[in-house]
Amino acid sequence: MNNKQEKVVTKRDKYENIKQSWYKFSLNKMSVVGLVVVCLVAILGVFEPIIAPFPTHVGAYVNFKEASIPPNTTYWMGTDVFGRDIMSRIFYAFRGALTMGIGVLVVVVPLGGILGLIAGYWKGNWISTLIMRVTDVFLALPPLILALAVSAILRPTLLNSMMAICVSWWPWYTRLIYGMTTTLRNELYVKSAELLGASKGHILFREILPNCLGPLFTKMTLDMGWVILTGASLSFVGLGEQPPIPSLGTMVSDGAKFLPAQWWIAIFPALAIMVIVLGFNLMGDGIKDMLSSEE
Amino acid sequence: MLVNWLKRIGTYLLVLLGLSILVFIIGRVIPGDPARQALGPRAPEEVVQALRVEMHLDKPFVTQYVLWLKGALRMDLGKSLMTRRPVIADIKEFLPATLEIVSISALLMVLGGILLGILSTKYADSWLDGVIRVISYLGIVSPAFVWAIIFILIFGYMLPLFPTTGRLGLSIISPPTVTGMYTIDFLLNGDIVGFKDALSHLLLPAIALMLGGLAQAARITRSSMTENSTKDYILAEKAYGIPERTILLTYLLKPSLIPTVSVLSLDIAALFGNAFLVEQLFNYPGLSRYGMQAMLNKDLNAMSAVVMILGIVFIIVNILSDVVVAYLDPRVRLM
Amino acid sequence: MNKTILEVKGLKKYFPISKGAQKGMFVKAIDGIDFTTKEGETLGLVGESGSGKSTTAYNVIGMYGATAGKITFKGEDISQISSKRPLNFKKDIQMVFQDPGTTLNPQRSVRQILTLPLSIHGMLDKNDPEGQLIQLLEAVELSAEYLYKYPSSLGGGERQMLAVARALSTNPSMIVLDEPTSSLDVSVQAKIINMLLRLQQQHNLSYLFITHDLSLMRNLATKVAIMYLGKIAEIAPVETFFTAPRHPYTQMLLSAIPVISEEEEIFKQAKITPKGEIPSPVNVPKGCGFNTRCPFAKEECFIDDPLMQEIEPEHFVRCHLI
Amino acid sequence: MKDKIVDIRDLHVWYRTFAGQVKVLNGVNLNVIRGEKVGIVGETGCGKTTTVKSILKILAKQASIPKGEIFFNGTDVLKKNKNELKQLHGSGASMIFQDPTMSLNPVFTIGSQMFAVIKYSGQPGAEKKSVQQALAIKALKETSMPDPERILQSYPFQLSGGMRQRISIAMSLATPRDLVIADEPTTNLDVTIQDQVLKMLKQRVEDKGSSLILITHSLGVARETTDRIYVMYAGSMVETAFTNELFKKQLHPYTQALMDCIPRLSGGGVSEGIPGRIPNYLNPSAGCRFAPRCPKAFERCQTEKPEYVDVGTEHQVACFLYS
Repeated sequence: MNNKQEKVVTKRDKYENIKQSWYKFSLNKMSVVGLVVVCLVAILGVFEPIIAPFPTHVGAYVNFKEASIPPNTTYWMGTDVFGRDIMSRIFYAFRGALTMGIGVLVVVVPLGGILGLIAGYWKGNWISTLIMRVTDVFLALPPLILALAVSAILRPTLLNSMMAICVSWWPWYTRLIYGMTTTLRNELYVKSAELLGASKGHILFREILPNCLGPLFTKMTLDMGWVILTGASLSFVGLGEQPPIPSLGTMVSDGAKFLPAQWWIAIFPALAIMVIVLGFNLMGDGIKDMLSSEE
Repeated sequence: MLVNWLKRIGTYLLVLLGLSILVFIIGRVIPGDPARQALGPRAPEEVVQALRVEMHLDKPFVTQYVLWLKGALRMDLGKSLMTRRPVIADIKEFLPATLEIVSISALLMVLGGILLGILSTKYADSWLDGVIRVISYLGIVSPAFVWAIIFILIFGYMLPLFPTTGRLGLSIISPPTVTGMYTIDFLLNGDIVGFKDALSHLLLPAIALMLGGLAQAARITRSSMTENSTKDYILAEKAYGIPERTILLTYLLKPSLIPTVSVLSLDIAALFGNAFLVEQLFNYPGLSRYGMQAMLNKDLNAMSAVVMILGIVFIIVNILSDVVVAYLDPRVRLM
Repeated sequence: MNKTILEVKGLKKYFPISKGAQKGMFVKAIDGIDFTTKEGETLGLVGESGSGKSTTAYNVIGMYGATAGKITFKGEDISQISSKRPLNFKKDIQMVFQDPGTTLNPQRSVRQILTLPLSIHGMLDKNDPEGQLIQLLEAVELSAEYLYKYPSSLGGGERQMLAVARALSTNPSMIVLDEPTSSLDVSVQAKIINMLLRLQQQHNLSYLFITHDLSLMRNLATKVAIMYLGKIAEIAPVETFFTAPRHPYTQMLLSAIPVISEEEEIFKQAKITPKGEIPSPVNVPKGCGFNTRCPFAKEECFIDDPLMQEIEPEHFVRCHLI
Repeated sequence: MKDKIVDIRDLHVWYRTFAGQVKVLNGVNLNVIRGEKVGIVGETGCGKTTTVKSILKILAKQASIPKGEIFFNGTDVLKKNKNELKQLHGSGASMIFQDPTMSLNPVFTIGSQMFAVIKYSGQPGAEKKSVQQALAIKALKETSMPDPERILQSYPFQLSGGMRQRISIAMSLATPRDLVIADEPTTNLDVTIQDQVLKMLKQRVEDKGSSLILITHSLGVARETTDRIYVMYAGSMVETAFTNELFKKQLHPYTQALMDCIPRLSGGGVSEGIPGRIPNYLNPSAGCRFAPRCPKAFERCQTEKPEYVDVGTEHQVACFLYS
């Protein structure tokens, strides 16, 4: 058999798959809107120094002459009490928000996922009981409260608030993967592999895990939004990135003091939070549609 | 049957025990010296030392935990560093206020969420469904503190229909304490004016708290009803000429509520979490604001107590949701 | 005479009940069965749901370990669960399950699915793996282009062919087939059955064929065993089984089969109208398990469980009436 | 003129999917005479269930009917308004579904479901609880269910599959119906239970003087239950005849091939099966949909859809070999 020819077939099939997935994703126009929003936020965050009109305003910049100016053609979203351009600061805060989301997920998904796989596959075993009991304890508190408690104890920094969110977030992944694994381990294709004598590693990571990826990706996308929101809540009460570095939560809480007269100081960062979370939410719904087998 | 319930409650108690360990670890192990942290760097060493002894920090870790747990079982949660009162006294004062706000919030969330879910199923793909969907998205994506700010902005300054701060108006005297929940106490006292005032203070924070959960409940209800509506038994009921309305509100709703209930129980627990920020903004003297202050001031006794109480509340909500699911689903009830 | 390849003796499989009102009791899925299979033969194991036929298959393949009794394969004891069996038995006995949709991992390509058994048993041709896999596909009448497809893009029949190819890959001497065609349309079933018969000829395979479909057994089994409530009621060579069935349950099953021609009606001579349902394997009736539905039950059927008797060579019946 | 209870003419049903319009029914013609037991036999995906669901107007939301008429008791179902449908659903037709685990509402007692069915049947006095109770118990007794009072208080999960199907039968005939539709009622049941349920169904329908449409993939089941059979393939009826006649003489190549595939109790092996798969309904050819798999197909079959031709008393075939 001609090897090259085979490879072409694979590639074409993969291309077809991608095309079909995109079709399903784009069937709901809102998912595309979500994707665009997310990409936009990422671009604005990453290229903030180039795109932002006043890149210097993100630091300890003070210009009282220009303080508290309502939105106008120079300052599209107005300036805060120190005379800093709010739009530039929001762009910069996107960075922190995305770092937060990605950083937390990079830690909690593998950690929670592997614990879930182990607990699910060896359900009934003491190790599984132990993992799930510990998970239950963590799940007994709303994530926000646990994160608040942990970050209140630590010094307030972005890294520490990320750590605090990790502490409260991993059990959700353990529970998701655990739930799926307990069902999947009884699937006949898993049984078949066991009967053939496949190794545990093969069964966990090649047979079971790939079938968890759909809901996992969906949850990850949605969670990007929730993690960012939780992070904003933490920084709202002062337990995140410290001034003068801008973060959305701090900007809202600082601005809230000047409501309603200088509404733009709080409202634009608040809108920014909503836009990010909305973007990831819409995108998550699209991914869910894309991965569902229903036609 | 009974054995199952006892077993379940036993598991929950185990979770509570685990939670106490977790809280203890967070409070006393991670930061180093909690007494120093609590009193700040400028406190004189002998004061810090006294606090260390009072909090048993001079003893080994396990002893500390056992002493703390023993105290907790005797309702002795130590003294709050903020209020300089026994924590239990603070809780007695602040817990009813939070329970009041969360109960009203939960009630609105459950009823509203299910109602919106039913409406959007009934008018699926119509303009009403679209409107509900947009509201759901807004509810889901906006954190409670953003809603609180928006409400304060609108009602506090533009449309002063509802008060945006505190539990009572300045001219109203608080009712004699029976339950600690002002609305109920006013009613027990026959004071309608006071009741109305207390209720109007509750409304905005309660709504700000629950919008996220409301949207979630509406979405889950809708998707579960839509999924069930293609099941054979619903088709059979349609084929038998049972009116659409009866099918929707009885035969379709009951099986579809089961997933909604479990999501709602998580959302009710989350209300307490959101209350941490919202009570602060509305200057509402509740347990959550107290807990928030405790955390920001590193008041460990108060913080541990609040977290444990939230754990207990979570467990009660879970048991309630188990009961509701058992009521809805005969398979859970009878098997 | 062919050699005996599989021998099952006094096999029992009980499952403890861990929840609910019947906690502490046992589901007696298999309650003492004996049978043997010879090389190149097809033993048809027939029964209703709850009769224990699938549990028997799962015991043979090693998904469960036996509660009591012995399974001997080529003279070696394989009563234990698959994970404790030597690797070469996993190679030598293969299984095809009922629903091809659930036995093929939807996330793995045909190539990955077929490679797995080969690489586990070190049988993969390192020089030309593709050629080897294509040969396998062709053996089950699938073409090379299927190699890079995923199960979701295959039809039900094609999936089952693929499952057969996987079972065949390790060159087994025995394949356990658990209702391999019951979820397929008859036109596809016909295709699969013919293929199985051809493969049996080519490779001298032994089949343990689990099914509820007696008409199907008539056309491919060498020997038929009928199970009821965890026990074998009657076992006989196929010709005898259909022309001279002795157990009332066999007669009842035969008369319940919907047929499509007058010639077939002859085989339903007993005309026992089925009544009742198979009892729960937790609360097995005292005496003969079939006494709740048997039209001929007499007093002793409610007291003693009958023993298996050989009424003519190779024809065993377990009934007090004989 | 015979009294036709159901008369479907040239029915087309399409489903909207993400890949486009799936043209499932391709001109179905079917009629049922009062008191007749009719079988629809065909393989998975041929459109049997869609056909009967359109009689009851309970098709999924994605379905549309671009063409065709469905007369029930002389009036077109598709043109009926809500009030007229009430009559159709209340006393006209009822349906028994395939999967006994799904056809009864899992969270309501059998009693409350049966009472609701009786309540909306339009029978005189059916609003009264006592009448509902009495009718329900009578119906259960008629399907030889032991202890009907206890059954009424049970939930579906507490009963076996066979019992649930018998309850479905009892429910569908608790009040008089012109037509009972049974969609593969015994497919998930064991053969001894299948035998009991089918006999029960047949007897109940005959006792009540109703008509029956039985959908099945098994020619054997159809042979033992029905008076007349429609053989369906890929969205249209390819052959219809009285049951006895059909098993003596099959004319359509599909019917013949199908017959050959069935393993016989008398032995003799099975045929090689039918080559190929059922056609894609997205862009079906304009010709006979069986042509790609038909051993006897010729040029005309590729381009033109064959219409029914009479080849005997009530024996019709849609095949160019006979026109």
